[in-house]
Amino acid sequence: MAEEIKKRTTYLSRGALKPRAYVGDGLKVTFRTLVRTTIHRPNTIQYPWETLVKPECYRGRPGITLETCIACSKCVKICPNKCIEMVPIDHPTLGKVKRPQVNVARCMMCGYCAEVCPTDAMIVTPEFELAAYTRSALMYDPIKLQHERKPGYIVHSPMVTPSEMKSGRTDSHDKGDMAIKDTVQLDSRKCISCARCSKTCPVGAITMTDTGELNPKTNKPVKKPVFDDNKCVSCEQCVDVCPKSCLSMKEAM
Amino acid sequence: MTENTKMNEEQIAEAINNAFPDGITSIQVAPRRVFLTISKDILLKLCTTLKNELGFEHVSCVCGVDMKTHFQTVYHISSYSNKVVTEIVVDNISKDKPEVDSIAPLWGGANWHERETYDMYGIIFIGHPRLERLLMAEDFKFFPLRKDFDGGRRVA
Amino acid sequence: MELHFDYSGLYEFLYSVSSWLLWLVGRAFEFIGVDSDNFFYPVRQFLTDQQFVYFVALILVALIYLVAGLLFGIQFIWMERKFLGRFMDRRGTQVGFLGFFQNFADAFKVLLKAVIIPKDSDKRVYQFAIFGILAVSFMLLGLVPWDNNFYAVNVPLALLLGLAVFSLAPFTLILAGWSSNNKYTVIGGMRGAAQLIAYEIPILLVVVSAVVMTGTLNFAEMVAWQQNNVLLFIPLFIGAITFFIAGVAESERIPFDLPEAESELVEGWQTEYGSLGWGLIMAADYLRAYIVCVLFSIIFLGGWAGPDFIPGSVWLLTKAAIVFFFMVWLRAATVRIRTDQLLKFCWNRLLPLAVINLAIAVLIRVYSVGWW
Amino acid sequence: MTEMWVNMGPQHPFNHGLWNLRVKLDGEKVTDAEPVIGYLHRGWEKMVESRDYQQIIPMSDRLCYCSALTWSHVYVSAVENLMEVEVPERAQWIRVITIEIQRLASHLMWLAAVGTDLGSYTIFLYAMRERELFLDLLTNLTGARMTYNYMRIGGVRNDLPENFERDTLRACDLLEKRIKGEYYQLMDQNTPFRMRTIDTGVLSKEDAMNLGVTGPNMRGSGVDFDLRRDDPYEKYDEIDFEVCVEKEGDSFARYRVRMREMLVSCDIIRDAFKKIKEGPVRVKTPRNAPVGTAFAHVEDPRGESLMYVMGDGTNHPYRLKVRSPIFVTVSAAPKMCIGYKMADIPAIMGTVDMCVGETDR
Repeated sequence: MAEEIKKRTTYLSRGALKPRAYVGDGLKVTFRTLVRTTIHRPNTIQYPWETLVKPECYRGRPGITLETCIACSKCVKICPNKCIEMVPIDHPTLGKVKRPQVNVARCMMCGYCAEVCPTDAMIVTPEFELAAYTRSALMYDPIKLQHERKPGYIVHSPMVTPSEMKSGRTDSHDKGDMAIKDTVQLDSRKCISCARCSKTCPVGAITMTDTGELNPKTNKPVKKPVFDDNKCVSCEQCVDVCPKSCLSMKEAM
Repeated sequence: MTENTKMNEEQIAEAINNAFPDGITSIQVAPRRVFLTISKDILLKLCTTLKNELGFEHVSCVCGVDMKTHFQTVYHISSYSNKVVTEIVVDNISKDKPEVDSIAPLWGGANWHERETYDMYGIIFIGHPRLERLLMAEDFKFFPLRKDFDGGRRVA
Repeated sequence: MELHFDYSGLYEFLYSVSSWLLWLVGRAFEFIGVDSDNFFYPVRQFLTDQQFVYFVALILVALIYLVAGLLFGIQFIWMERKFLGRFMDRRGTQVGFLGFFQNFADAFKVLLKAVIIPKDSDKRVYQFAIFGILAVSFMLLGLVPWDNNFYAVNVPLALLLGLAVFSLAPFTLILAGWSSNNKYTVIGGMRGAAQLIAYEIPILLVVVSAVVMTGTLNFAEMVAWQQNNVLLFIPLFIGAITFFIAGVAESERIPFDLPEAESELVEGWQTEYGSLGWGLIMAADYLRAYIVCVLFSIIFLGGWAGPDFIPGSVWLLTKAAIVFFFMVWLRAATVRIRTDQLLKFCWNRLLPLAVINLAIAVLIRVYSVGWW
Repeated sequence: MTEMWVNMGPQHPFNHGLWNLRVKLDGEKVTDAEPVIGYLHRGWEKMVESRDYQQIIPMSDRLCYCSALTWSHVYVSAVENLMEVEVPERAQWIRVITIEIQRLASHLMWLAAVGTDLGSYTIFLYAMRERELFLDLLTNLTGARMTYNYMRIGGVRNDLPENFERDTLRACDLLEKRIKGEYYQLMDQNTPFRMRTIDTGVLSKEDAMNLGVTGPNMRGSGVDFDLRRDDPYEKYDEIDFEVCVEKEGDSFARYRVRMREMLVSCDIIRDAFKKIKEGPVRVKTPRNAPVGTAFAHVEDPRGESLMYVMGDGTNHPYRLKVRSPIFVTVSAAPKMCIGYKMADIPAIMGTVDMCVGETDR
């Protein structure tokens, strides 16, 4: 195989390159291009009138669908340039809710927000013509961020866990799959059952259930959070809000 | 270069070991890799033996590390003939007098790397032909990559 | 020696136009109630004087040549941009019909730019250099006739005068380079002058061989000789190629582009010229390319000789355009060569070719080896 | 004539990007040269320390604008060595293919730059036209034209789109036909191009090795060393390809090495497509890296690029050192430029394939 390759590329080495005519070959090539581009159209694309054919997965500014978004602010944490921020809006049907607002001026269009979004609310739109007259016009509030959805805009990065990979598994898990979801662990000794985590959980996966013991001082039933792993989107809001930091994430390996 | 017998990483590791019994604190070997942690004073001698006896012709990278209590300089020196890369970590360079022997006279490739390390950390390389700031402005008074340099504000 | 001016058809026409203009001026005076008989008699006498009308006609000819020269310059710029585009697999200019008005747009843009004169450059020489370059190009344009009876002046030694004027160009380059008070432009000016002087010698030798063949220095007679005998392109083929290559070098185009090479010297001697100055210099560059093409087509391709259904001057212009097409083609296909290689190429390659060509011309003339 | 320091200044038509070559001229000949860099210093290594491992990937794309994939690949493999992550087979094959496509696009960008430096604008447009083919391929695959953000720690972002293989093989065949047809006639057979590049900027073999010049510039001087063959990473040990070496060490040799390397890259892509198998493309990696150090070095289109990462148990790297090949080649620029004419410098520095983004970091 190597000799065969060597035979193919050595003929181009310097020794075999005696130029026949001074600029003859260059003239021949350019004339052939002249003829070809006058008969067929040249390579230029007249931008405002004709645009390049962009694939559906083309990454322009992020877009959102307000209904499916659960305001878990995972995109806020992952954004490298910290362009995304949760902003309260009053939605006709959902009432006053928090939705992400993207500062498109700082956005480097890396597509991470769409990749981590558990409910595929955040999508990557192929829009790149974002010129605006003022800097504040580039601060896309959730209403302006909305964009119609196409299958190509949704970003999925299917994964497989190392243990499964060693056992030779071929297909990989999709975004919400249980096998690759990081689950929340409770260190119940430190938990003072203040129920803040169950309030902040965007999907309501945390329910406070009483554990049967009585609180010695106020002899009321003690309630500890129980996590419903199917509903959980591992957005770690509960981990951040817990005053005693007794919650931690267990990564599925 | 010396005899052109190809030496693999184990032979190189032993050669270094019996050449410098004391100065080496740790040595590991991996496929095509030799990892060394040495003290500051035997660096120049080790590099000259690497260059002359063991046929290491190319310095890939010289970089400084600020370990908050002391500095470290890390050298990646690779050999084309033996196809081995050695990583030399020069540990505990004191923070108040950070000085290391320069290997620029041996390999021209290390010249700018050492200048950049001086520029970023303030580690002085003794014997470097022209130790000046490279990336920052000449009159810049701070060493930016040090951990105590807060990058978030404007400095003169 | 009695100076004999035979004026071509252009003059009869312009003579009548200028006399009509002056008649109009006279009517205007009468209209505003000036009694032309007694008080204004000397003015009327002056206006209808033979010499003055001829002088106004001469100015009109100069005006026509100025406009025509700039139009040809712009036509050649357009041709170059369109052909270069198609050589490089892209579209050339697209403003207006087939992109022709892009150059007018550029011209207006250049007019609107601010005139910036470098701080301590010596101002007068800085401005004179532009007019020096333009004057050299337009002087030659005036000498070249377009048709048998359509020319500004038909001097017997036209070719000699033309080349003498042509050799003034290096002088203006050095002036421009030196007066801009900039390190780069001085180097650029020196190099440009060296190149132009070096490449004039092959041109002179080739012209000498053409004169040896045709026996005259006048363009009209040269074309007439070629009509009767054979186009000079065929016997003096080597001379034609040398003239073409030296012409490319004279008009500083790509293979010999170094004086104004943007990659080394940042536009060489033109660096400090701003809006209109730069515009005029660029127009002069393309005008020099046009002159080289016209000279080539007159000397070697029998200028306005051609079947009669197309008027002679149109023949001349098409032949010049074809020669310019080859210049653009050469620009698209090759790379810029260094100054010392460029001069070595001239002395070691072009000069021997020109001498060989001269030898051939002499052989043909003396032993009439040719079939005509 | 007195010596004249001329600034082929930070803003000069010949250099791509902001760096300044101060040149001392004796008449036309260059007697001394001193490169000055730092105009594009963004403090990349300081910025990196405040981001977590996944957020650095789009930043590492932006180290050099024309070979984004190779830079994110060297970062990702450095972190994989640190975390001892084992990348699935198919992901390694996809990495080999995308790196070779990126190498072709980078070499075509270099060919365009050499053309404009020496005055031939046609080669610029031809090379850019071919480069568009490969940028379209990578746009279909990753969604972006130049800053891909495609590599992930433990694999790649998504699998190949359908008939990606067919398009890539077609693009490679067309490029090979073009290189052997049009570019070969337009540049190699063009005597003025050979006059400008032969015997200019000669770098001897010992100088190349000692001064740390790597990659095609070093192979142009006769050093037969290629990281893909001699220190194979990913799946390069299963591919048999020829390392192009030229002995003369002048600009024309560097030009020849890169032109043949483009042909070899096409062969590698064809070979890789034969051997690719089905399977997962990404493995889940832990969020925090263990305490310790690791480094990875790969064959970047410009030379050997190396990343040394030191983890401290959190998800932020403690120290991330970047070795850029052009940073060292620029330090060797005086050795290449001294003794030649000032008009040669664009030819010399053109064939060295400068990219200032990675030099100043």
